[in-house]
Amino acid sequence: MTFALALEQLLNGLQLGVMLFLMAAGLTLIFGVMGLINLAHGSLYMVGAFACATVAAWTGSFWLGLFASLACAAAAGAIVELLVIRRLYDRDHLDQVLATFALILIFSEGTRWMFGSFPLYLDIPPLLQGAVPLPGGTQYPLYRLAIIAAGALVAFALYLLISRTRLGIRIRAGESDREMIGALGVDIRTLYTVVFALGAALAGFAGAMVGALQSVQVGMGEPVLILAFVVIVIGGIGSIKGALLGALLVGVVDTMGRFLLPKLFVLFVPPSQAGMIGGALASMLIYIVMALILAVKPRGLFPPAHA
Amino acid sequence: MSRETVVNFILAALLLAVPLLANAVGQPFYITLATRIAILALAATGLNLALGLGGLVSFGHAAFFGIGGYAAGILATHGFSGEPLVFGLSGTNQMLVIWIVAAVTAGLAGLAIGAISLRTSGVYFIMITLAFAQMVYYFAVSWPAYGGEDGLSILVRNQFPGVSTMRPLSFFLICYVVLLAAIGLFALIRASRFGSALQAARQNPVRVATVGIRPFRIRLTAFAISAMMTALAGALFADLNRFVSPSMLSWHMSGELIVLIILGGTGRLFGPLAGAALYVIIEYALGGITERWQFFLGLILLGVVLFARGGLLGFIAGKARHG
Amino acid sequence: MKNLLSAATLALAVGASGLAVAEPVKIGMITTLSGGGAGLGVDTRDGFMLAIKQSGNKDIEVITEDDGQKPELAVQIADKMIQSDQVDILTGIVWSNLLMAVAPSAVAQGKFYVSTNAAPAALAGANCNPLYFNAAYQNDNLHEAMGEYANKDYKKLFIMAPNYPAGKDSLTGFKRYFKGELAAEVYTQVGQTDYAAEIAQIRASGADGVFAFLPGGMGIAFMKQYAQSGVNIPIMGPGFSFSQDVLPAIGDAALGVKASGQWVKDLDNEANKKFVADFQKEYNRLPSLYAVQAYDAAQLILSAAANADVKDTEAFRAELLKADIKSPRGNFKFNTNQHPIQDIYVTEVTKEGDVLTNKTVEKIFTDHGDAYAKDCKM
Amino acid sequence: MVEPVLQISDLVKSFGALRATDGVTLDLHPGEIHALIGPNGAGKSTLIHQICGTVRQDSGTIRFAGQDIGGLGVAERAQRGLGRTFQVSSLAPEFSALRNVMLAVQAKQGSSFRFFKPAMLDRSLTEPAMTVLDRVGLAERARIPASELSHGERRQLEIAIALALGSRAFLLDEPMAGMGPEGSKTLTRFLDRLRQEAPILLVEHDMDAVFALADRISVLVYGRIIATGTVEDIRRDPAVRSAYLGDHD
Repeated sequence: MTFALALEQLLNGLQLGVMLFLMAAGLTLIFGVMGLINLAHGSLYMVGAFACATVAAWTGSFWLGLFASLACAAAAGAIVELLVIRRLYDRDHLDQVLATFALILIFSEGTRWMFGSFPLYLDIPPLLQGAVPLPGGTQYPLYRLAIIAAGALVAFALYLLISRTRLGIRIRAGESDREMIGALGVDIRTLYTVVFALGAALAGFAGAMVGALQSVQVGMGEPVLILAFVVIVIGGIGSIKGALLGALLVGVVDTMGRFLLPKLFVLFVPPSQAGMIGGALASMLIYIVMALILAVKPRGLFPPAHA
Repeated sequence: MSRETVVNFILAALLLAVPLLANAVGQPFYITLATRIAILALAATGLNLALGLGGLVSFGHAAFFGIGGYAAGILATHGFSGEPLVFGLSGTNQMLVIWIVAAVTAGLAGLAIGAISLRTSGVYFIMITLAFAQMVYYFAVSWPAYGGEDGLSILVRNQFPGVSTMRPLSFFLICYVVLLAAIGLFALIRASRFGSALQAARQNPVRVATVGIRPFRIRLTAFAISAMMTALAGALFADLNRFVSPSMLSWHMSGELIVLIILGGTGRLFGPLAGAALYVIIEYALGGITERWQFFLGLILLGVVLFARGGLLGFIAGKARHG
Repeated sequence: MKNLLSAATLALAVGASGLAVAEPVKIGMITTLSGGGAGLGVDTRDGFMLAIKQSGNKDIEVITEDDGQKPELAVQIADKMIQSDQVDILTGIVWSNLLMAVAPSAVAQGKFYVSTNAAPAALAGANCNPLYFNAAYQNDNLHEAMGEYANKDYKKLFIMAPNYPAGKDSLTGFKRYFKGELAAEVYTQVGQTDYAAEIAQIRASGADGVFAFLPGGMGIAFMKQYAQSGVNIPIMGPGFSFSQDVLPAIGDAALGVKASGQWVKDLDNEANKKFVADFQKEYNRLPSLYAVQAYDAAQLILSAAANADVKDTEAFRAELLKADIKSPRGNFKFNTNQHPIQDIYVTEVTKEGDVLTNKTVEKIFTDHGDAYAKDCKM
Repeated sequence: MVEPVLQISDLVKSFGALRATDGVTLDLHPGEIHALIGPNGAGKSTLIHQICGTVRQDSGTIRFAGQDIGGLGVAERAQRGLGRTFQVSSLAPEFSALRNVMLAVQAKQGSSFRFFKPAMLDRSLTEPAMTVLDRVGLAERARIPASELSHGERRQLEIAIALALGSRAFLLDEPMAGMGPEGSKTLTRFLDRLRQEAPILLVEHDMDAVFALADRISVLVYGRIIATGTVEDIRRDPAVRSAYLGDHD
């Protein structure tokens, strides 16, 4: 294994981690402030991707599409919050799981109704096409670097939002004491809608970014959703910092596992067997990591103090 | 007799009457549909023990359902081919043996998964059970020996002493009796000392510890029993379809099992049966009308969660009573 | 390879259309019309129904149901179709795992199964069945063709497929014909959407070509990411990775990719020209491989129904075996295991105006059967 | 001198910079009611939590019936006979009063792993439970779900549960809270008799009840015991008057 390959894989892990963070940040924020477990977060990711692909196809501009993905996902989030989610805050997790499971069915089949069964096309904008040289003599796709940068930017913006703004103060207040914040005269219903829409927008943004890299199709949100849940559970539900570190951990572990495990097994069994066993183990790896972490720290790595 | 008892009795009688009638008029498909209802109700009754009585929202019971299915599939395959399984033991096509193997395997898996998962609570518990089920799922998908993603066909349905299992009605009756036995067991456990402790641990875990009952052990035991019952359903499901695949292990399956319970009414004796019947009928009826049936299923589920919290039985039989 | 039936294919080449049929035939089509794989099922259904419609045959009844790509649902529908609707023939399943759940028990109950796509090795060899026909190919065929093709220009290949039975069959089929060196043999996760880790390995592998079997969304994701990676090693794969249903979503990244197929849109025969034109007219899009396979399956059933009563299993089977159809694929006949013997082509993705499609490069196999027929004793 | 049932020495517990329990030493003798009083925020809850095991002390020892229980969990302490009642929560709110007490009886018998015999038909559970309910005056309300009992009845149920557990000492956390004057009087009479069963560590705000019942009183202020003594001692103690009674009366 060369330095160049290791560096490339590390970047791949980072990039996956950053994407997961965009999903996980919204999930964990919504849980932290409203105490809601939202399985339909993956559907908002899908909404973002479809909005971006559709608008990009109409206008020919990825950037307009990206803007549309933020707007549509936030709007979809706000509507869902107003119609359904706000009735769930004082319910137990079981009801929340069920209702948002139902939302997945509605979103998926509804999207198929509107867009048909075939995947949509969404290309990387010309500005970010191609690859750039890396130290070690290899190349790396510019778009993936852009994703890493965008993710870092969002993380920083979230940090500023929460630590420096009025909205952030209210969010923090909501996290530590839900009754208190109402007493402070904050319109809690509006705050919840705003937080939910913010989380939705982050998911939609992630969906659009990834849509250009993968295929825009119904059901694309579900694998990401489960990974995002793994991330926030590892990080400690409700903690943005936990979500960031959890996302990077999952991204790097998953990428490195897929890359290194088959190589490891080559030492013991023939190559085609090693590929299969290594591949099988790699696909289970993050779940194993999660189980190990929870066995030792049942509330994740960075459990919020109040919960 | 309370109203709920009457409703329960009617449900049980209907589930028996429909296949008998279908058999009489030569519509065997409705027997298959009723068998499916019975098996799903059995799986959900298993989950109901953990979820309804114990308050343990397991989002990973598909793991046990699938383990039961694979136990049946693998044993039957070896029974058919004559190749020894492990340690020189051979496969079998006897349902009774398969059931025991399925239940014991799932019970052990339940103990292992429960021992780690029950250290957590709330959302963490939901998610860690999901993670364990995903682990089993990916293992099944990528393990080549038993078909991987393609699954495993059981060419001939397994045998039950003195019964021709290939006859739809006979197989239905087996499932029906097993379901009633499981519901009976559920009722016994609910009323027993163990059931008292389990339900109290759901209602007030901290307080239960202060009287000297350790919730962890109670819950772990309940989780394992629950896993065994669900695995039994998995084994029957494999025999119904004469086929096992990783889709039995997918997180959608876990979600569906929870859906069945909520649809019927959480923690109720016949909730899983009511839920399974409703679910299968919705799936069949809507599926016949539109390809978009999942959309409408979603709307119905949402409606039940938001506006009809007691589920079907809550709607018909009123508020749940506790002893 | 035994060509017992070559004589049969020379029998009167009567088109199915317009022939009056004495006995009604009830066909149950189970295919995927919802969920992620619905595109393939929609093409299957549309191709099949095009042939039925063209035949004008009023005695053929087709019941279509959606399996949602779930094996247990497919089984339930099959039970219903057999027990309740009393169909004579089942068809339409796209995926091997669903087929394995349905076909063995359907034929055990005395029903015909004519596969429009899925063709697992398990049903082609020792477990072949007189009532099971495959109108598409055998799973290994297209991979074998690429293995043969790769022998010409490539010395060292990087090969990859998802970690499931069809993926393993794929690489096995490829290796059966490819004589060069393997840089690596990689199994990816089923449903995987990010291939950065694999692309990095390809870059570092020193291979001079890549063979990838990644159907559906997996292929779309891989190709788009590969195009951005700056790696310039040529890609090849079996036809379904670059079929008409996924090409629009991959976009220009697919241009120039070599693939294999037993059918190409530009094949120069009358049946094909008519089929492509009719399909486009009817559905306003280009047909895919799946549409052709289903179209031929319907033609096969129509041709047999024209000359035999479906209740007379032996006679109907004999008529099916004649494969008395004009396939858009050109030559088509059945092998001893009732899987096709057909020509296989290498294709290249090109652009016609704004539309991406495949064009023929060369015929790589003539009258190609499969490796499992010799194990089939019927 | 008779050995104390419960003996707490030099107990310390800090939360960050805050010393919630600051070297508390306290004991409980057989047959006595020892009241623990103090203003809000004095650290009474934290102390109770440490005694029953939900919070682990930083240092110091807790001895119960001659054994060090400072390292045991909640359930083990309860099994050894440390009976605690709660301010608000019921054991199993959905269950009837009877089944709540039966749960305590079965816990005492250490036999929760019986799966088949219906508990309601098990006379080894129902009879002791009914006896206890009768003693606390709840026999007629035995079939009512705990969540539907009145405030005072729930308190009686809590005591019934502690009795059923065969507790060798009671830890009563504000039993009078939320009771009307009539209820308070009834309960006071009941507690007066209860001390013969086992000694009581009583945390209470209702001073009338405390002065009527307590054999000894300890006053907790800012995590420290500032005085311990008889009712008369405490009434007279100047430190107590200024620190506590001063701002109460």
